[in-house]
Amino acid sequence: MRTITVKDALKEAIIEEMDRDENVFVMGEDIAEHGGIYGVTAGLLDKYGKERIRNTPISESALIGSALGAAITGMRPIAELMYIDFTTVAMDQIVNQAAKMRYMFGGKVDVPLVIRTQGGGGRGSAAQHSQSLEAWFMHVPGLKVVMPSTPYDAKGLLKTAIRDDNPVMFIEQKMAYGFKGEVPEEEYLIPFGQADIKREGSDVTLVANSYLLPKALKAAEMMEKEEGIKVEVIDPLTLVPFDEETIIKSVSKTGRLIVVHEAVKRGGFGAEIAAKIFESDAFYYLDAPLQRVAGLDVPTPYNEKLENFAMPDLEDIKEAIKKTCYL
Amino acid sequence: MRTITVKDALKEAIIEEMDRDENVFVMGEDIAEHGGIYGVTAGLLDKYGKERIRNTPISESALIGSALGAAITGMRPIAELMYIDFTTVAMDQIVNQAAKMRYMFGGKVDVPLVIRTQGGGGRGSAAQHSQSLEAWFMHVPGLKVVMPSTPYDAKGLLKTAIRDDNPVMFIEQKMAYGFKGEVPEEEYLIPFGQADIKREGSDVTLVANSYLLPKALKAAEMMEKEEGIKVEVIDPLTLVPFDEETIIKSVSKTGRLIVVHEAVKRGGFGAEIAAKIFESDAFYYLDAPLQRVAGLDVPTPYNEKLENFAMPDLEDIKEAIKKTCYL
Amino acid sequence: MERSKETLLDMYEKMYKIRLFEDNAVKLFNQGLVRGPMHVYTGEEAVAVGACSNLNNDDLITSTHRGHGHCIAKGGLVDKMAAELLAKGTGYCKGKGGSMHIADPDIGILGANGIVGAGLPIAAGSALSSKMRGTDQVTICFFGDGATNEGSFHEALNMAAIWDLPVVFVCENNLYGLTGPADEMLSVKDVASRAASYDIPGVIVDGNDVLDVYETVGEAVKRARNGGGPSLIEAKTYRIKGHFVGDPCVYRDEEEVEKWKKRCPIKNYKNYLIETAGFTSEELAEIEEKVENEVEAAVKFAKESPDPELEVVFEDVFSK
Amino acid sequence: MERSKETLLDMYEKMYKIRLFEDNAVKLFNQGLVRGPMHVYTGEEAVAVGACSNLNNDDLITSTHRGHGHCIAKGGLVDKMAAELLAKGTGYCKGKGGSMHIADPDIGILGANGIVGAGLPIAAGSALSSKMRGTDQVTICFFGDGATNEGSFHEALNMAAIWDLPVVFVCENNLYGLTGPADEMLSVKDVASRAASYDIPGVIVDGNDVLDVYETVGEAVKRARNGGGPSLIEAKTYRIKGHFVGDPCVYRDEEEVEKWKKRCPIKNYKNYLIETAGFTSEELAEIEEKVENEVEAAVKFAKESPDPELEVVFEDVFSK
Ligand SMILES: Cc1ncc(C[n+]2csc(CCOP(=O)(O)OP(=O)(O)O)c2C)c(N)n1
Ligand SMILES: Cc1ncc(C[n+]2csc(CCOP(=O)(O)OP(=O)(O)O)c2C)c(N)n1
Ligand SMILES: [Mg+2]
Ligand SMILES: [Mg+2]
Repeated sequence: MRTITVKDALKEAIIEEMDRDENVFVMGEDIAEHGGIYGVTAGLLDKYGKERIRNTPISESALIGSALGAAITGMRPIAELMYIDFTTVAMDQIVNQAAKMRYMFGGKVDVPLVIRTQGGGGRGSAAQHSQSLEAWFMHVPGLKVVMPSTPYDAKGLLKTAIRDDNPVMFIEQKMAYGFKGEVPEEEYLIPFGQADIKREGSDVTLVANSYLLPKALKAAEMMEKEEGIKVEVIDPLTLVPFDEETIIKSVSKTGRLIVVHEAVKRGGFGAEIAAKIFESDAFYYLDAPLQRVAGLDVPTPYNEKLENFAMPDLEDIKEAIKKTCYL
Repeated sequence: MRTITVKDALKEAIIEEMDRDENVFVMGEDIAEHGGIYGVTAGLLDKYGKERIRNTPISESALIGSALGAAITGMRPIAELMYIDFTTVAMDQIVNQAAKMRYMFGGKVDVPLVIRTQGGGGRGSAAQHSQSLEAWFMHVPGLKVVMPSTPYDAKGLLKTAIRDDNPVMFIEQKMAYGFKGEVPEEEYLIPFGQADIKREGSDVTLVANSYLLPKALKAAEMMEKEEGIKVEVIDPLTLVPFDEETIIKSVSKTGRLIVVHEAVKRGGFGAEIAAKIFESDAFYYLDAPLQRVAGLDVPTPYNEKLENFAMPDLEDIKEAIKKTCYL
Repeated sequence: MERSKETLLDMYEKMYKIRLFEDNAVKLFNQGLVRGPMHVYTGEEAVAVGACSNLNNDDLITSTHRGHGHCIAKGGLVDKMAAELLAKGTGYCKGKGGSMHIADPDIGILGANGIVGAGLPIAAGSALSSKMRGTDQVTICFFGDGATNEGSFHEALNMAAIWDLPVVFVCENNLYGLTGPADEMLSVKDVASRAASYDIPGVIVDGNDVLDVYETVGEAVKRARNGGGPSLIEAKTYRIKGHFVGDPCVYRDEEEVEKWKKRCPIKNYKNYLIETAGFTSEELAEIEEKVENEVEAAVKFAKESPDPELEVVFEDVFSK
Repeated sequence: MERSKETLLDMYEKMYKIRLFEDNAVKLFNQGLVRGPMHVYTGEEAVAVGACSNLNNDDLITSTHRGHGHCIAKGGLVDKMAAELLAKGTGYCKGKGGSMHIADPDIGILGANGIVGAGLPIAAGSALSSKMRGTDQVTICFFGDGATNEGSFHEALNMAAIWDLPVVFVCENNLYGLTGPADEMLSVKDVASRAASYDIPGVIVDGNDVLDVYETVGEAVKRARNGGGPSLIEAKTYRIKGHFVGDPCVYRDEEEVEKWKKRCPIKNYKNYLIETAGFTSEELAEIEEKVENEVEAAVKFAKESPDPELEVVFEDVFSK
């Protein structure tokens, strides 16, 4: 099978859905000539023109608000919000409007709105351009939250997001655009709410996604070689809806839970996954305390060594695997 | 000792600190003549005048941003944000600016900024005026997060917040302003990061705060009477900094953890507390799965029965106590 | 501007209906049957009615926390509105929205909104949608003087202007935000002058004169429909009641209220209809009676309707 | 307007220093020593320098993602700046901020800012603070044409206007946002005309003419200092380099860039100093040499400085 990058996989998803449905369009800052800050929409302007590949002013409330207004009146916008850090200037439209509108109106509207954005560190972009804020959106009923890692998942999930009649926060990671992987030529969709067991194992359950999934897989591989520990690596793919069952089943089998995410530890999605296990029947099978491998509780520093130190890495994951196995 | 309401306790704190330090002032929407939407600043205009009890336009970004600008140049503003739901229109200034400024600048500024706001349901204010969003702010390094319940705590914590050189999210609950309790005439402060054991017990650890604390205490009392279960009720008072130790110690003793909060369950602070226990040595003492008593994962409905159903209540807490004791 | 007999009477009916609906809403509120904050439109009826009388059924509006008037003016049904205020399963939102979230997208009512200024970007988007779908729909966006200090006002007007969107921004300048006087909180005397920032027309109308509103908004709607882009219209008016029901109104004096009460848009319009337009008192009385019956029936319907089932709490978080 | 010999030369020195600093910053970036996005000020030097030359040491500025020029113009030290770009412990932010967060509150530099438009409310607040504390400090707030479409622009200007705050809003209209042309993204031709929305002066200056900037901002600063309230000044200028270092600039053509390169603010000012103001080439060459040495030393200092200790990552989250 051919191998492409996450960036190209996302672009293909957009192209296929725009070709399929003329109401799908893209709006955002610098997405047209420039192709978006990480190049996902590069080339689309020539293909679809200015109306459907629509550059907006630097007005994020108006960007999301107008996308919402379009979504409830017959269009299916994909709004690109350049950095997830900038959700902070559009938060009302995301949280109070898009997420709640259907509920507040007693079911009277569909809100087919995709907000594509990217977060995370690794490029020295410092505190205002490196956050991982998915936990905020998980905490808002009415939003779906998607975080792909591989090109295959990125494409299949984005297509599903575009066809979904609900607001979807589609969260990419700036260092993951270059991830390569196999993607079939044929069309496919990936359903929301089904976790993907990326590697089977019987000793430890490790939940990871997005930029850190490859590191988690690598750590699992190394620990199998080095220590004979079999780590089951699960990517939830979507945080909302969340596939509790797969993870509960896995932990019931392994008795050990590690959650890995880039967001700062306090209040990250790892806490929610941990709580779900802690309150489930998997509790009775637990053999070790929770391990969370997550960002330090600090704003992201600019300096490379400091940034790397603040972000979880391979060694941290290996360490957690050893710890949960009492090695 | 005299008994006063939370509302009056807060007002006293503001008065004492304004009298003590001329750089302390209040700004916000409709806080002057009107005294704020729940009356906390009523009467202060006459006492301090328009400069220090400063009505702002309906411009929340400018409200928080200007309070921040004032805070880093010698003033100590208390910014009242009418509803916590409106943090969504000021989120950048709270999260990207106030919270991170000291860190980004390498320690070069103090940010003595208090953001007083209120959240929660119970009044039929519906989905855009009833949220409990403390978990968002917990997830942002650089912010302190305070949630008082009793008048005593409200006063002592607000005074501490005003004297703190860091941005503090001071989160009240609209139904709790009328809570009454003893408050001494003499000045006192309550330190951040020290949980308060509101009721001692040996069978179950129950963490609760804000509006739900009295219900938790009531449930504990009833369960002792009805079932002889001794519930230890702990109010963390501040979510950041968080007093892990007290709760770990308690759970190590009781083996059972219940977390009660009004925010929707998914991604609420209960998850973080659960994760903290799950990863601590208290894990080894656990006798039962976690119980979370929290809001349903839905936007707040307007209808009273539905709203009450969506919010945790006394019965839910009692139920959780029974469940954790396998009754 | 066409002013058919039918339109003139319809406007009277709608204004009268809003007034009566609000009076009843206040009564229901005071009976403890309405929850949360409720904001009534009394005194401002001419704005919503004058503006919406230019719209077709498939045209759109966005509204505010003070939305009952806009809803009725756009053709909303008072029985479903009353039922919603009373949080009944038969209400517009199955009792889940309440006063601040009444919506009827089927007739273009994109919802009241509890967040000041939030409707403006949504209105720009609905206009963008009409334009992209190639319809001739127009969106009217209502908001208050206080909302013009929100960032979203600025962002939405700029966006609508650069894209020539078919939207008419109608500011109801009722002299106050919640309690903040417009003349202290706004850096300009006239909201209309803010149109200069977007190079679009900015016009002031007498918000208590339904015909002035009708005609001026009519021009702007026509312009928008013909691809001429957005306009900003400032209707100078006044809310006779407090900001919310129960507001002690410490920030304004009775004198001012009394002055504006004399400028009642309904009374004045009635006079015009009889004295200038040649209608008879009987014709109007007939309308009044019809409306009275309708509102009375609505309140009855609301009161007699059942609460929503408890399971409804889980519905409508997501579509499908 | 006073134009002492000292001021004139100081302005030349600062402009030259900015240019040289940026050239070196680009070099360091291309050597892989600078991380993240870096935005340079090349071509816009006259704005920051002309504006800040009106300020005292205890006056204040807020800046943007493109902040090096503002920082130098307000008296920032190039060694600490260079060290910050290289993420060193000796940098302004101990290597934790980088290009977008350089700050020196001790001399009134309230920080570069990575969020477009975020500096405007902060500037209003710093001006409010000066006013409340009874000082005569003035705040200059820098921002771009693109930022004028953010809601925060609108909110801050309204607030500053109603409270007569001592702040001067200086818009650097360099014709583009990131890639969005101002003439497509702004609904008005001139940012200055947006002053009408706030009933404050709005003035256009030639942003490539340091004396024009100096004098016009000087008037506004004087006005602000004397209690006359805020102003909006639009400096028409151009960024010669791409938006960020590495920008392929697909959205503009070389011709335009070449045209503006000819209008180099430094070259023109140098001509003025020699031809009109009576300075000699030698005097200027001396300054240039001094600056060259200073910048060279700064780069050396930065390169030789140590990385911050790892523990620094935990510091400064909270005060105390
Ligand atoms: C973002 C936001 N800020 C504040 C409020 C609280 N609030 C509700 S209505 C209102 C006043 C609005 O004034 P205006 O826009 O003039 O409308 P009016 O009430 O006069 O019709 C305020 C401040 C809110 N709902 N949303
Ligand atoms: C809120 C926000 N939106 C978008 C961006 C991304 N961004 C950084 S600089 C920039 C362009 C700013 O344009 P302008 O204000 O004209 O300043 P200039 O770069 O031209 O100096 C954009 C869109 C951002 N940093 N913050
Ligand atoms: Mg008003
Ligand atoms: Mg620009």
